[in-house]
Amino acid sequence: MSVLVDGRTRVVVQGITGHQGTVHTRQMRLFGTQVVAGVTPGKEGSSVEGVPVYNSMARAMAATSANASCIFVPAPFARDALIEAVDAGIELVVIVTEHIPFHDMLTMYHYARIRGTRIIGPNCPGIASPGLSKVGIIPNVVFRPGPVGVISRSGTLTYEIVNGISEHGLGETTCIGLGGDPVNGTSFVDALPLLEADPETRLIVMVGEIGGAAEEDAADYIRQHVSKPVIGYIAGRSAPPGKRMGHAGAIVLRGKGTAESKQAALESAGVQVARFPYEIPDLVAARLSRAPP
Amino acid sequence: MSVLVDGRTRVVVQGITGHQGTVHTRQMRLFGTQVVAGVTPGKEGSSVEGVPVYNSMARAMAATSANASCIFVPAPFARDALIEAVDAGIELVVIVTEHIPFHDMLTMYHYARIRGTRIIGPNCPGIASPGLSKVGIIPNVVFRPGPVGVISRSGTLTYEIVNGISEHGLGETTCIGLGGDPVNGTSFVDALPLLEADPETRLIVMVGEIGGAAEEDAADYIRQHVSKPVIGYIAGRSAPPGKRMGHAGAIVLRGKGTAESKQAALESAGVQVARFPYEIPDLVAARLSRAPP
Amino acid sequence: MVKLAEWRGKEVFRKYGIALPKGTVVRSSAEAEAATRTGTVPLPCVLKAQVLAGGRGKGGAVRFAATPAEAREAAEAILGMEFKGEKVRELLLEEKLAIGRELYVSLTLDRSLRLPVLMVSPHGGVEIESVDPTSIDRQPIHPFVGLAAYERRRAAEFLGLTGPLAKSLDPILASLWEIFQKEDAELVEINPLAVVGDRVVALDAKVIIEDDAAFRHSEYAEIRDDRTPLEEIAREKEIAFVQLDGNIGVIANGAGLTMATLDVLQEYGGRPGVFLDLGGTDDPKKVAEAFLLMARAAPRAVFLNVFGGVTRCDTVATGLVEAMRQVPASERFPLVARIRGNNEAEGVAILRSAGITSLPDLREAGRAVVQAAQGGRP
Amino acid sequence: MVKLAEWRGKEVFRKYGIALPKGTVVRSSAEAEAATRTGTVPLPCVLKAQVLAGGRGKGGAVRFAATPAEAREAAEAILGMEFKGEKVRELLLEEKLAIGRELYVSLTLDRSLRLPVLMVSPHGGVEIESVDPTSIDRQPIHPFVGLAAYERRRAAEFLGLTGPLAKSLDPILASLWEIFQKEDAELVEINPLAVVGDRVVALDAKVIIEDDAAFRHSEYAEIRDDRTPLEEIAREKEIAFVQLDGNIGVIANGAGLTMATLDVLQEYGGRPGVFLDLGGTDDPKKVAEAFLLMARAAPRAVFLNVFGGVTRCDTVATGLVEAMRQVPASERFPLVARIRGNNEAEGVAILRSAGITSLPDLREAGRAVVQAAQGGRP
Repeated sequence: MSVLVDGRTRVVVQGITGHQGTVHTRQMRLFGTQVVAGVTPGKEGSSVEGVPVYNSMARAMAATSANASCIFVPAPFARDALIEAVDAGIELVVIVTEHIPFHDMLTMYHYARIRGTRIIGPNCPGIASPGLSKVGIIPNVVFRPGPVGVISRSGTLTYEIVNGISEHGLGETTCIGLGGDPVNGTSFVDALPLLEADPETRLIVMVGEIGGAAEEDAADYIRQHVSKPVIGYIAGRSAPPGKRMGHAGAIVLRGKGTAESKQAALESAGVQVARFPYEIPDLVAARLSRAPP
Repeated sequence: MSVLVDGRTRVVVQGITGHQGTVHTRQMRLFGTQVVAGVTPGKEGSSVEGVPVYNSMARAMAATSANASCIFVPAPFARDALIEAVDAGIELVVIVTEHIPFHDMLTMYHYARIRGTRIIGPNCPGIASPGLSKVGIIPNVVFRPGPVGVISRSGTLTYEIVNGISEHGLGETTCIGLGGDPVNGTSFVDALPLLEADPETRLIVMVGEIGGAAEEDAADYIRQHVSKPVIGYIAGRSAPPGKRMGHAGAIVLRGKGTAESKQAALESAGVQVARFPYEIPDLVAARLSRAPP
Repeated sequence: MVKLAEWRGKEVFRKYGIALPKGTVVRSSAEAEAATRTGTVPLPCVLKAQVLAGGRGKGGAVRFAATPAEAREAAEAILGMEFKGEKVRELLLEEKLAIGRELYVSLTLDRSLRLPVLMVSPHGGVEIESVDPTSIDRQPIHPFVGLAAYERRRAAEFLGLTGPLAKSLDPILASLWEIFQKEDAELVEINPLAVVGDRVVALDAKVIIEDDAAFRHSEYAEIRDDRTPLEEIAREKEIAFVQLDGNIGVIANGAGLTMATLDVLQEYGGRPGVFLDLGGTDDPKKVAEAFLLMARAAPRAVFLNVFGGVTRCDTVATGLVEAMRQVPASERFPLVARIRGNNEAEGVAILRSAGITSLPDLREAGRAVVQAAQGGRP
Repeated sequence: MVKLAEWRGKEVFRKYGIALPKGTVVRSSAEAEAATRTGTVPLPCVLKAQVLAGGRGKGGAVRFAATPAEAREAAEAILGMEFKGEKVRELLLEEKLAIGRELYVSLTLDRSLRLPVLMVSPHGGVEIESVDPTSIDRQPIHPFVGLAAYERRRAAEFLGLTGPLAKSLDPILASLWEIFQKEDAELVEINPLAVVGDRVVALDAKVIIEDDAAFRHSEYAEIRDDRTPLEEIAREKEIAFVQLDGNIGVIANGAGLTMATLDVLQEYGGRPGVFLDLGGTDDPKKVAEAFLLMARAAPRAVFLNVFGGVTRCDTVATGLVEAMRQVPASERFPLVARIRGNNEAEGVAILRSAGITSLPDLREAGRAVVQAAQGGRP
């Protein structure tokens, strides 16, 4: 089993003719993803990596009955791409694009919500269910099927951690990269119930960062609703206040969103919090050996 | 039984200290409605017709656990009053105010929809369930409890027709005045399923007007989903095209929204359409005597 | 409903950056000649009567001129003419462009969807009602996100525009949306939107502003091109006043009741000439005001049909009788009243004692007023 | 994140009609004297250093003057001073108003709700962090409907404003919302908003514009008050560059990985001085660019931590080695690399043959770079 993406996922790549769109269409296909269409206005009739290109989402959906999209279009056009995807009736949109103004993202989030479309991202690596499907840009090499569900605000750090879990001989049900922006379509609190409900996920790894209160919110949720073991990690313990640490969302502002606060909240909710990413695989292995399968 | 309003309806009157607000608070109470609060900014602490006045909907709701509101505030402030009511978590809002710009009403409608608030109106006489509760301005004298559900785009014409039904010795479950504006919160199509589902409503009277396609939409709905007998009437057969017949919504534009088209659509859906309002009581009586109780 | 004359609509278009022919408004033939002579309007040019009715081309209200003298001549021919009941007071003079295809574009409200809708058709220059529906593309626009770029691209594609033509359409559509929202428009229409070289240009402009939004648009307060003086007074008193082409006056409260009343009159062979709708109210003061206003419209007979709801019928009747006294004998008209509802009997008695017929039955009342208008006693 | 200096923030406020003290910006003491002498700024006045850091009052960066001579003197004292690392180049001169209560008002984003939030407190004039949370009212604002009138009324009530004071607050709140949306602000804050007679006036202005919205705000393109020159270059190359107060340079791809790397360095007693985040990419060209940029920051030692995902590690390693060759010997620094992921073994071999240590284990790598920065060999 898996959450959000699986063998029935049929992907449209919005912005397929761009460099990133093309590269990752290839990578997704190598992963086993059914990439059924691409969209780039004015490029209908061409194809990328064997995938037919359409002028619009409506046309791509009509031709291929896709149910998920992956957005690679540049930030100024991302709002429009999302609205187009939502209006076309897509179920799931992974927005890889970074640097989308959060004011745009507010509109995008609330509009998608009205229409029942789930957004993952923006500025995220996407979702992968090893052996089934991947929508996004997480490197194929890091995965191995297994019982660990991973949710993370980070990109490459997630690759590292997933890689570590896989190298340890464990593996993943689904890995969801939520993205590092202040406003995201799916937060820890939104993703946790999915992994909690997935019968094959035996343990959840949650990779947080400084900034915002998503981890504190997650701790509240875990305390009340999550029965599975959760292993946490918070990047940015050493970050000084007021500095934006790469991600727009990763900033300690006005004394809020510190690693300490997040760590304490998670621990009080029964989450075992690793101090360094390299500790995670051992903690996972130890916990899995204790937990009933 | 009844729909939308009943003995559990607890009403806040927004704009209670205005002339209309005061007059109709009194009329509603005479009808038996539980008017539990009024709202007029800056008038907290006073009372109108024995009803306590609050500065805000939030405060009125907290103090009285109201679940419906009736808006009498002038058109330029109606948008804000509705948003306040929706944000306060009210279930039902009857907007009596007329002359609300339809651009405002678009925002109001879609916002209320997101938040799960039902709007009746604007520019409407409201809802009444004889013997139980009334939210709005329909004259108390016209009602008599009975088996007829009435939905109407008109105001005084509805009073006439309901009066006629009552005088004929019949009576009403609930009468819903949908309002005469181009954009309304609840249309025939939205109201029909309520009356169809109400066990005590044995027959539906539907009073339409020229303009728009609400009656045509209703005909489609009736054909597919309504099992109860429906008696229709369309006002404005003699109206020339391009003239706004009082109601903002009542206008034949570009050959669309004519009485003929509506009448034909309803008849094709099995609705018996009266040519004049005074024919309705007899038609209702005849139909009820044929139908099983 | 404030219908803007073409030139006013184009001023709005200009403000929002929509491509237009060069042009100016003139109110005399001398101005027309001067505008072309000074080059304000390049020659050859077109002169269009600024009336609200359609079909100006076929009706002789549009002419062409190649010289300033011709412009003067054409202006003389059009100015002052009566076009479908409107007197021509203003002309729009515009350069005559070399036009390719004519397209149609508009934004209006879809009531059933409760959403604005963008309509486009490659068949412009004719009434959109006459265009085959399959040649019209309709896209609902969600007000929370506005007209999206993909919707503008779809419109361009449906219109068969590509390259620079599509590119020139895009900002026009964005501007139309802005106008629709910011100006509280009911309708914004460009028909035709013409292909001129490698761009599209708005040859006509139809903008209807919503009356109810007047409180935030003082700029349109003075524009009441399509109202008669009596309609203007009625507006100030918040009474819906509509002039039709018959001779019976109708005063009723509520749009539905008014329309039903008209339907009944027509059934009995009557021709309603003016109707006053008091709205949902039965306020005696408003009834009286409507009565006095009706007197100024000089109808052959008047039908007063009021349902007394909140106010009692006797109060309404008293107000009406007082208003009647204010009308000079020479201006009196046969009156049939029908007052129903709350305290009906008392109201009817008051009317009767003032010599006014009050009939409870709508059929009877209708028949009586039609008879009165045809010269019989009510 | 474009933090506007107070005077720029106030220019934005002025554009949106927010009530402000009379004032002007000066860049010399002569200008300060002239502004008060000519009456551009009424006396007595206040002179405020235009720096971004808070706590100016206590830090001597705010002074008062009652005469033009005093204004000159005060300006001389402040201009050129170093305030929390920023050199004071501009002063805002403003009339000194007779201030009553000081209030706090701001609009910012609530990430958890994904909604803007209006925050108000009757305790203004101090850092909002120091205010008791029960004295702060937070109202989430839905972007589809904007800041509603009832929300503005509630804010006034919470602030204890009534009558004309409440009335003067209302349009200020409406303007704040407009600024927040139209200017793509992350934060719009008035602290203090002061009661002056029967109205409220914005004594300070804090406006932070979102960097990501720069593509639609060319007006802010030139305002980079808080960036070092190297940060500016990094920005152009789309590399996140942050200067901290240590001496170890860190290049990593991805914010999370970068932060985790810093955390490890700190664990081993290292002090990160500069970090470059390439973003999610492992593009060899970008790795090389970052490397050359890092060289210009003259770190004591550098830690390169890249996870090769799409690109293979060997490609990344080759690019890195080539970039190293471009750094003159005199500017070289000890380098510890950690390249992991796709084709890792081949990449590590390429680095090793170029004399670069590559350690797969983050602990070991961290320890090595800290040692190198402390003078040992990596």
